[in-house]
Amino acid sequence: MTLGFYPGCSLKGSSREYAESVLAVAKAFDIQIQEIKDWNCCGATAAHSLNRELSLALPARVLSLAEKQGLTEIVVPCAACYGRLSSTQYELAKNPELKARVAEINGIEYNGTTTILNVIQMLDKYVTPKLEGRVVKPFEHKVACYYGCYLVRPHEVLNFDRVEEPQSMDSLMTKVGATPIDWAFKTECCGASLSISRTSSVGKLSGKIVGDAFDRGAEAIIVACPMCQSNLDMRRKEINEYLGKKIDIPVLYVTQALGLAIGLDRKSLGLQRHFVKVTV
Amino acid sequence: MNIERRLVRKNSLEKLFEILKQNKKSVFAPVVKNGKASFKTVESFSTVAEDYIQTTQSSKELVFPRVEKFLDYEKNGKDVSVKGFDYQNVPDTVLWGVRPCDTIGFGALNSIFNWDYKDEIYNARLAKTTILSFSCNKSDEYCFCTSVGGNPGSTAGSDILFTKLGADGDYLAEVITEKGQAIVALAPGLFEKADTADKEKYLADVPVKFNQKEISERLEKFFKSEKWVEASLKCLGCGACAFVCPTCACFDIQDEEHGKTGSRMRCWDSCGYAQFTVHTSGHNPRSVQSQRWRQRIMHKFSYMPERLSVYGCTGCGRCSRACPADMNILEHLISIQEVKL
Amino acid sequence: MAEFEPKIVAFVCNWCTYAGADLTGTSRIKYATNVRIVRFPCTGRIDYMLLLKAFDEGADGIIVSGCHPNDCHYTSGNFHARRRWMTFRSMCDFMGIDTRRIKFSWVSAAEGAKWADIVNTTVASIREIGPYDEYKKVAKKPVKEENHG
Amino acid sequence: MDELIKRAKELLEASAVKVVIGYEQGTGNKTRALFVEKPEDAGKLVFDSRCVQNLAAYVTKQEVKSKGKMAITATLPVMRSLVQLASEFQISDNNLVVIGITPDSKIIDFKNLEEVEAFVHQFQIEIDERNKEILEKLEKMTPSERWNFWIEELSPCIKCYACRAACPMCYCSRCTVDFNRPQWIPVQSTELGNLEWHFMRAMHLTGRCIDCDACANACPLALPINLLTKKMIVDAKANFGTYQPSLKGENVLSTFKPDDKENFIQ
Amino acid sequence: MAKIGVFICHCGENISATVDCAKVAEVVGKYDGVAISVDYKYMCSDPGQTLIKKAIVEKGLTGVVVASCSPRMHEPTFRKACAEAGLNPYMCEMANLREHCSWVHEKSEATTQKAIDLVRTIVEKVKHNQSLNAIKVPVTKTALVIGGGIAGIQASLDIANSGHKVILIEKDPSIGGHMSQLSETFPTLDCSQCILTPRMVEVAQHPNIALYTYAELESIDGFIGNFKVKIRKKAKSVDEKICTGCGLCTTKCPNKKIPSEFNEGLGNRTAIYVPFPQAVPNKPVIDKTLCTYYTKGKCKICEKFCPTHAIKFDQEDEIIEVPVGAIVLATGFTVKKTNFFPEYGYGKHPDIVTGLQFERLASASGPTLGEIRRPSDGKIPETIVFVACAGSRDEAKGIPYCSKICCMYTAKHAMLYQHKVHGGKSYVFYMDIRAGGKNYDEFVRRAIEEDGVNYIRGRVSRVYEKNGKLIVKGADTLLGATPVEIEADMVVLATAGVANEGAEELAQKLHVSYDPYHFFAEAHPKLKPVETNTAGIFLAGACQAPRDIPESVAMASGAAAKVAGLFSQDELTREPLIAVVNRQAPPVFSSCVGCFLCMSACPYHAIEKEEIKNRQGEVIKTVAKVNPGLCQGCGTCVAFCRTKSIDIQGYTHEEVYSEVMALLNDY
Repeated sequence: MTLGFYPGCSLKGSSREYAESVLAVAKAFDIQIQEIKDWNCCGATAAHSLNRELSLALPARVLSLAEKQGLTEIVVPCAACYGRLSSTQYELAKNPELKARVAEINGIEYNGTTTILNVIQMLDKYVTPKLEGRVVKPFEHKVACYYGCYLVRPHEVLNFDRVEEPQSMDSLMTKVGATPIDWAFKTECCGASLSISRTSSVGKLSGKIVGDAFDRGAEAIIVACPMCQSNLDMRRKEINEYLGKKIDIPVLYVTQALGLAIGLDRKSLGLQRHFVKVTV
Repeated sequence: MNIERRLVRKNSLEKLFEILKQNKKSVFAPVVKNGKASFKTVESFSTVAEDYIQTTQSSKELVFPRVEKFLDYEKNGKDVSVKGFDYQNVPDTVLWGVRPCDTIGFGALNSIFNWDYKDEIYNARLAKTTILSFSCNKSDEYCFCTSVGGNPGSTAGSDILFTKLGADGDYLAEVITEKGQAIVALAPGLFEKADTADKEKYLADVPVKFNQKEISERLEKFFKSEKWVEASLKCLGCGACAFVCPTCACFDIQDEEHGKTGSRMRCWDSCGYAQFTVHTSGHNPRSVQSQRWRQRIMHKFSYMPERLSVYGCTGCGRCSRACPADMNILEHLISIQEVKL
Repeated sequence: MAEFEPKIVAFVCNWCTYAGADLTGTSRIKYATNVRIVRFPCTGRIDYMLLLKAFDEGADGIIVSGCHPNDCHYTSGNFHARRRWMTFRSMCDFMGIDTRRIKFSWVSAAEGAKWADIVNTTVASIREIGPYDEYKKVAKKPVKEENHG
Repeated sequence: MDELIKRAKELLEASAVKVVIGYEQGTGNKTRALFVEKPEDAGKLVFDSRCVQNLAAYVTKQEVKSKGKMAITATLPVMRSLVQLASEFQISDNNLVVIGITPDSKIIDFKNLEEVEAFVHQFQIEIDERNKEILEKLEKMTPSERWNFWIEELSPCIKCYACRAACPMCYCSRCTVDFNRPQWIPVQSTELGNLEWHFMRAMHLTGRCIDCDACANACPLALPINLLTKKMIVDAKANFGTYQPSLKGENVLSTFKPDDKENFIQ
Repeated sequence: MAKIGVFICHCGENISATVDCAKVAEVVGKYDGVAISVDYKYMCSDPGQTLIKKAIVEKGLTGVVVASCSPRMHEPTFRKACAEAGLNPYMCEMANLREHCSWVHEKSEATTQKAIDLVRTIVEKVKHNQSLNAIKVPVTKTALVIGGGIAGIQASLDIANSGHKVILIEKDPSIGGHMSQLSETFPTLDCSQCILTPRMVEVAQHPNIALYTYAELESIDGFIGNFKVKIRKKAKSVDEKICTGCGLCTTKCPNKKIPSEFNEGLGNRTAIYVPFPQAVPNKPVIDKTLCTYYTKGKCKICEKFCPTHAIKFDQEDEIIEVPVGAIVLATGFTVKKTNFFPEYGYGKHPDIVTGLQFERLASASGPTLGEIRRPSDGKIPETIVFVACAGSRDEAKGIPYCSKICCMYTAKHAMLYQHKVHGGKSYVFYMDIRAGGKNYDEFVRRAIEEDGVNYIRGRVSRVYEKNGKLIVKGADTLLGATPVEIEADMVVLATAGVANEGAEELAQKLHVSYDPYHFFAEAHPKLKPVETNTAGIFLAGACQAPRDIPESVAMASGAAAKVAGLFSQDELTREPLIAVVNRQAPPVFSSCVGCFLCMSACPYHAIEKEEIKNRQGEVIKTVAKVNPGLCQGCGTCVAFCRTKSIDIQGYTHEEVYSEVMALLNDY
């Protein structure tokens, strides 16, 4: 089967390893991935606070392209992109006038028929059923599954997992041999949007997350969002400053952890690109 | 008067038809629709059915319609004005293409509608009707006219009887009544002198199946027989037999009211219906179907001969053909004849 | 000739629509005079044959109205009615009876304004469609031509 | 057929039943109902493709019932009718034995009506292609065209009520047309009288008709009145889900779902 | 021959302003069967009514049509007037000329014509009306009260004190319900047990009350005044008559580690147990599901020690059938429990408790004897956080409604804590404070102002444990939504009040309707708060919606008053506007063919099967019969009956048919 693929900006830049690992895993389970041609930025996070029509037009265009290219189902690994695309579909479904208006702006027909999957949904749908017997190197570590804010919110739009106490990533990790810890920061904000402007507060926000995970004995943090990853990884210096101690547990994408478990080589998963050395 | 025999060329029928229309006669003739021949008011000769053994329904509705409006009334406050039946506008009609077993039927109807009270409306309609019948050149297993005193070439009840002389032949027209004469007078050219043509050999062969008188006599002693139940168990109790019958004349008077105006009408009814004899008290003298079936047979073969000295059956076989449960009257009559008494 | 004034019969339940129509009155909301209300305990009581009777007797339009689903005074009469209407309506349509002339609605005891609106729109639409001659032709004629009467 | 005769014999000899209802050779190459009361008469029973009359119409007939416990040779439509009749408390295992005849003409025995129901439920009630087309044709017409179609088609109706008599579901001792205070349906066979009679007949059969065509077959004038009931079946399926006679007696008009979907109520 | 009197009312100007009343009277007067037709200024006035009465007597009227306002307004008035003049009240009908005509149309010919049509229609209806008589059904003057909480207790006592028999059933071993679990009660802080237990004892001793604890409703049948209920008395395995309630068995029972329901799992009980010291009846029952003998087959220690040999292991459930005339539902409510709120850590951490559990901690009869100690280690919490609206008013949690009592009991909890733990710090997270009620707001203010409880307006996002402390993260929306984090020793969640398990089944059993949250539905939100849609079944307390004690008690007394009112008469008289199945002379008996499709159509289960037998007692036919006690007169069956065998009085076939005829034809 063929699955549409919307990388979004980060997966082409700062978070290439995410894209790499997603594709690697897909390949390993022979899922044909077809990147949406001529895609554009989803508008996260700035657009929707500035201009409503723009914030809808951008994702809508992506979805239109998918439709046009015959992609009925697309995977959107970036949680922010996932959120924007889903919200757009949701809002336009509710409001025909707006739908028309947006189509007019983009100059392409928009039906809103595309199924949008986040990375976990993709794995649950196409990988876990075939996981049986594929786990060669069980990922035997205590892990803190960190969902962040975008992956599960807003619930009425995404209606994915439990808003306050999500479980999907945990159960996925258990399947590859990991032991998810019960901790308190699963869905707390990492401060993504402040990453550049107020790095110090990222240190504080992400600090609490990494700190709690570490205190509860996590050997790695598992994420499904490029912003979360980069904050918890790239901003480790600030984090450690805030915490006043040196914490070096790595931050892996769910796809990387899974990739390791099924024995893909570390390079194909882009593990070498991390700031905090991936020791696990 | 004695019967006048004329020859009508096969292609003259159509001319005759047109002449009738030109003379403002409404023509009531058999028309075939989804496989069934039935009488309708026809405008063009082409629609008239040629090749049929018998129509599903008899032609009685020409003189005894399904619904006969007697009168309209209007209430004005506390007093009522009535507008009776309009005898003037009873159309001058030619009944075309009936079989001898129907024309005989009019005899039965006449005696029913005139035995005591003279039914003016019925009589008015009949008076305005001229009957051009066609004798039968074929029959089927349901036919038994010959067992009830008729035959495929019987002139009884007809004004003119046409008999087709051979598959592709011309017609022998037997002009029986003045009414018949009147028709001839409209188109003298079409009625040529006929040499002594013999119609008999062209008529359908309908064997006699039972002795009518004997049946009547037996029936008098037969009233309490178990046979009735046995014979009628499969009867579903609908009114098909009565409604297609050329002699059944049961009716029911209905008033239809719309506020201050309304009308009274006579509608066909059937002794086959469970409700037919229900009393207001709830008592029903004919509470089960066998009693109703018995009534039907007794009425036709015992009561009518006794009271009106005519038989209520012409052997047309329509009831048997129409019956959804295959109640075959001929079969039953034969069985009655065979029963040991 | 004078403008065609449709005759419209409304079959309504006592607890919601009849009361709603009362409210229309107490709120002095005006509506067309063409409608005549027949009161029933519940829409569940409304016999579909009555609707045909109304046409028989020369109605040009019909309104049937009762409590909104779940508001039935008798808990479920209107649910039964709804099913009956669904069947009745498609039967009418299949036999060629003009379903545009039968307006079904839910009007609660609080919806006086809605009642006025239902009546007015119905009257307007029937006015546009015109008198129901097709049906009247058949209905007001007890005896058929074929019978030579 | 021999097996059918054998079963009938057995039942009568064992006096398990007083009468066996089946088919016999009729007149005019028709078959017709036969009521076998003596084992030796069982030989008269026939069964073949001509046996389409719905015998279930007889099980509610007073004189047939008065014979005592009966057995009935039941084709699929007959079995369906029996299930529906049972759901309406007209028959029960105490007064009826069902000798089933499968669509491929095999004899099949049933312990009780539950088994009959189970058997019947293996087959969906489907409108045959020919009539499907006619229905579609009619639905494509404008309302006025349909109106004229029916006025024309029904005008020959003589109100003989053969349709009613032949229908197993029309077992009422007093039909609505016999009800005259008030006179709901005009008795007279006029355009209106005919229209309303057939309208109401179809409505009364909604959710109960099992599509055996007995009505149409019985009509002496061959009127296509079964189109009306077929239409109702199509609708009931579409609006209210599965369409099967059931002993639970869930008639579509005496039950409802709070979320029944309709698009015409304002 | 009909003699109808028609009385056209001007209603002052209300009708005559747009309708030509005189003309209406004149036209209608000409109609067949109309004996008198007059118009008058105010028909409902005394002279107006006298006018009608006089006409009835002088003209010997067979029917009366009053054309005035809506029948929903004055039908009773005029029917009464007719009755006084000797005319059957149901021979009087009203034409609605005001609400449906004069008020909604301008003055015009058409308006007057419509008025004429409306009157004519009703005249034709009345011609077909039949005299009807009110229906009388006998009343069994015993009430069944289901649920022995404060509402059930109050209702039972009130009914019993009005001199009627009461059967009170309670599913637990003791009556008392939630109130018996409470420590103090708001807003007076008097001890719950102290005010409740006397009532409980009174119930037990009242001559008019039969108390069945450990009993449940098995089935119900019948109708108002004439219910038949089956009650299942669950086996207690203890012979109450012999047992002295000494309690020795409970001390000897080896099975001691069963979490106590009464203490909300904060304390333990034995397998043979009395739920709490003040229980009524104060006699133990054996919990078959946990008793070693019943589970493993041996033990019987209690039997050995029982001085009076009251232990009966072979005891079985007993089902008794009793006739009752009315039923009061007082089955109460429950609170949401574990992992409903993962983010609040309930069920994950022992020191995160529900309000009800806190009541037990604060209660002198509780596991800590009234000292506030945290369940985990028994330490006295120095900081405690109360979370109001833990689930309530939260669409996402499926509970959009307000649980109503939480604001008050949370204030009470905080107050009790402050009183019991000096120098302790307490915080309350809240959305709004809903303290409507006598002395309620004052009470809350006291908590804030005098006892120094810290109220924080904002919701809690999550509670988690960190190095032995419970971190409560929330926001203070009054301080510009600044995030707040409190390190607490204990957290109390005011979890939502919800309907009992099985409330739905019970409702269905009783044909009582219920709301989407399975609380029982009142017949009318304003005017019939304690009635249900099933006549003779009433509601009291929190089974209808979350309620506090005073409300529950008030409601209970209300329900009791309704029952007493019902029992004050020997026969119930009901409007005869009900369905009837026709009966005819033999051999027909009835045109009903007994297809019983009406049975499934009837919303009230009012249709029964009646077997018509001949003299030999053989069944001739089975036909439908309408139970006049149950039928509410909706007429659904009527429209459904193919043979037109059912008709509904007041809206008969002939009546409605003639109305339609009259509407559309000239007369």
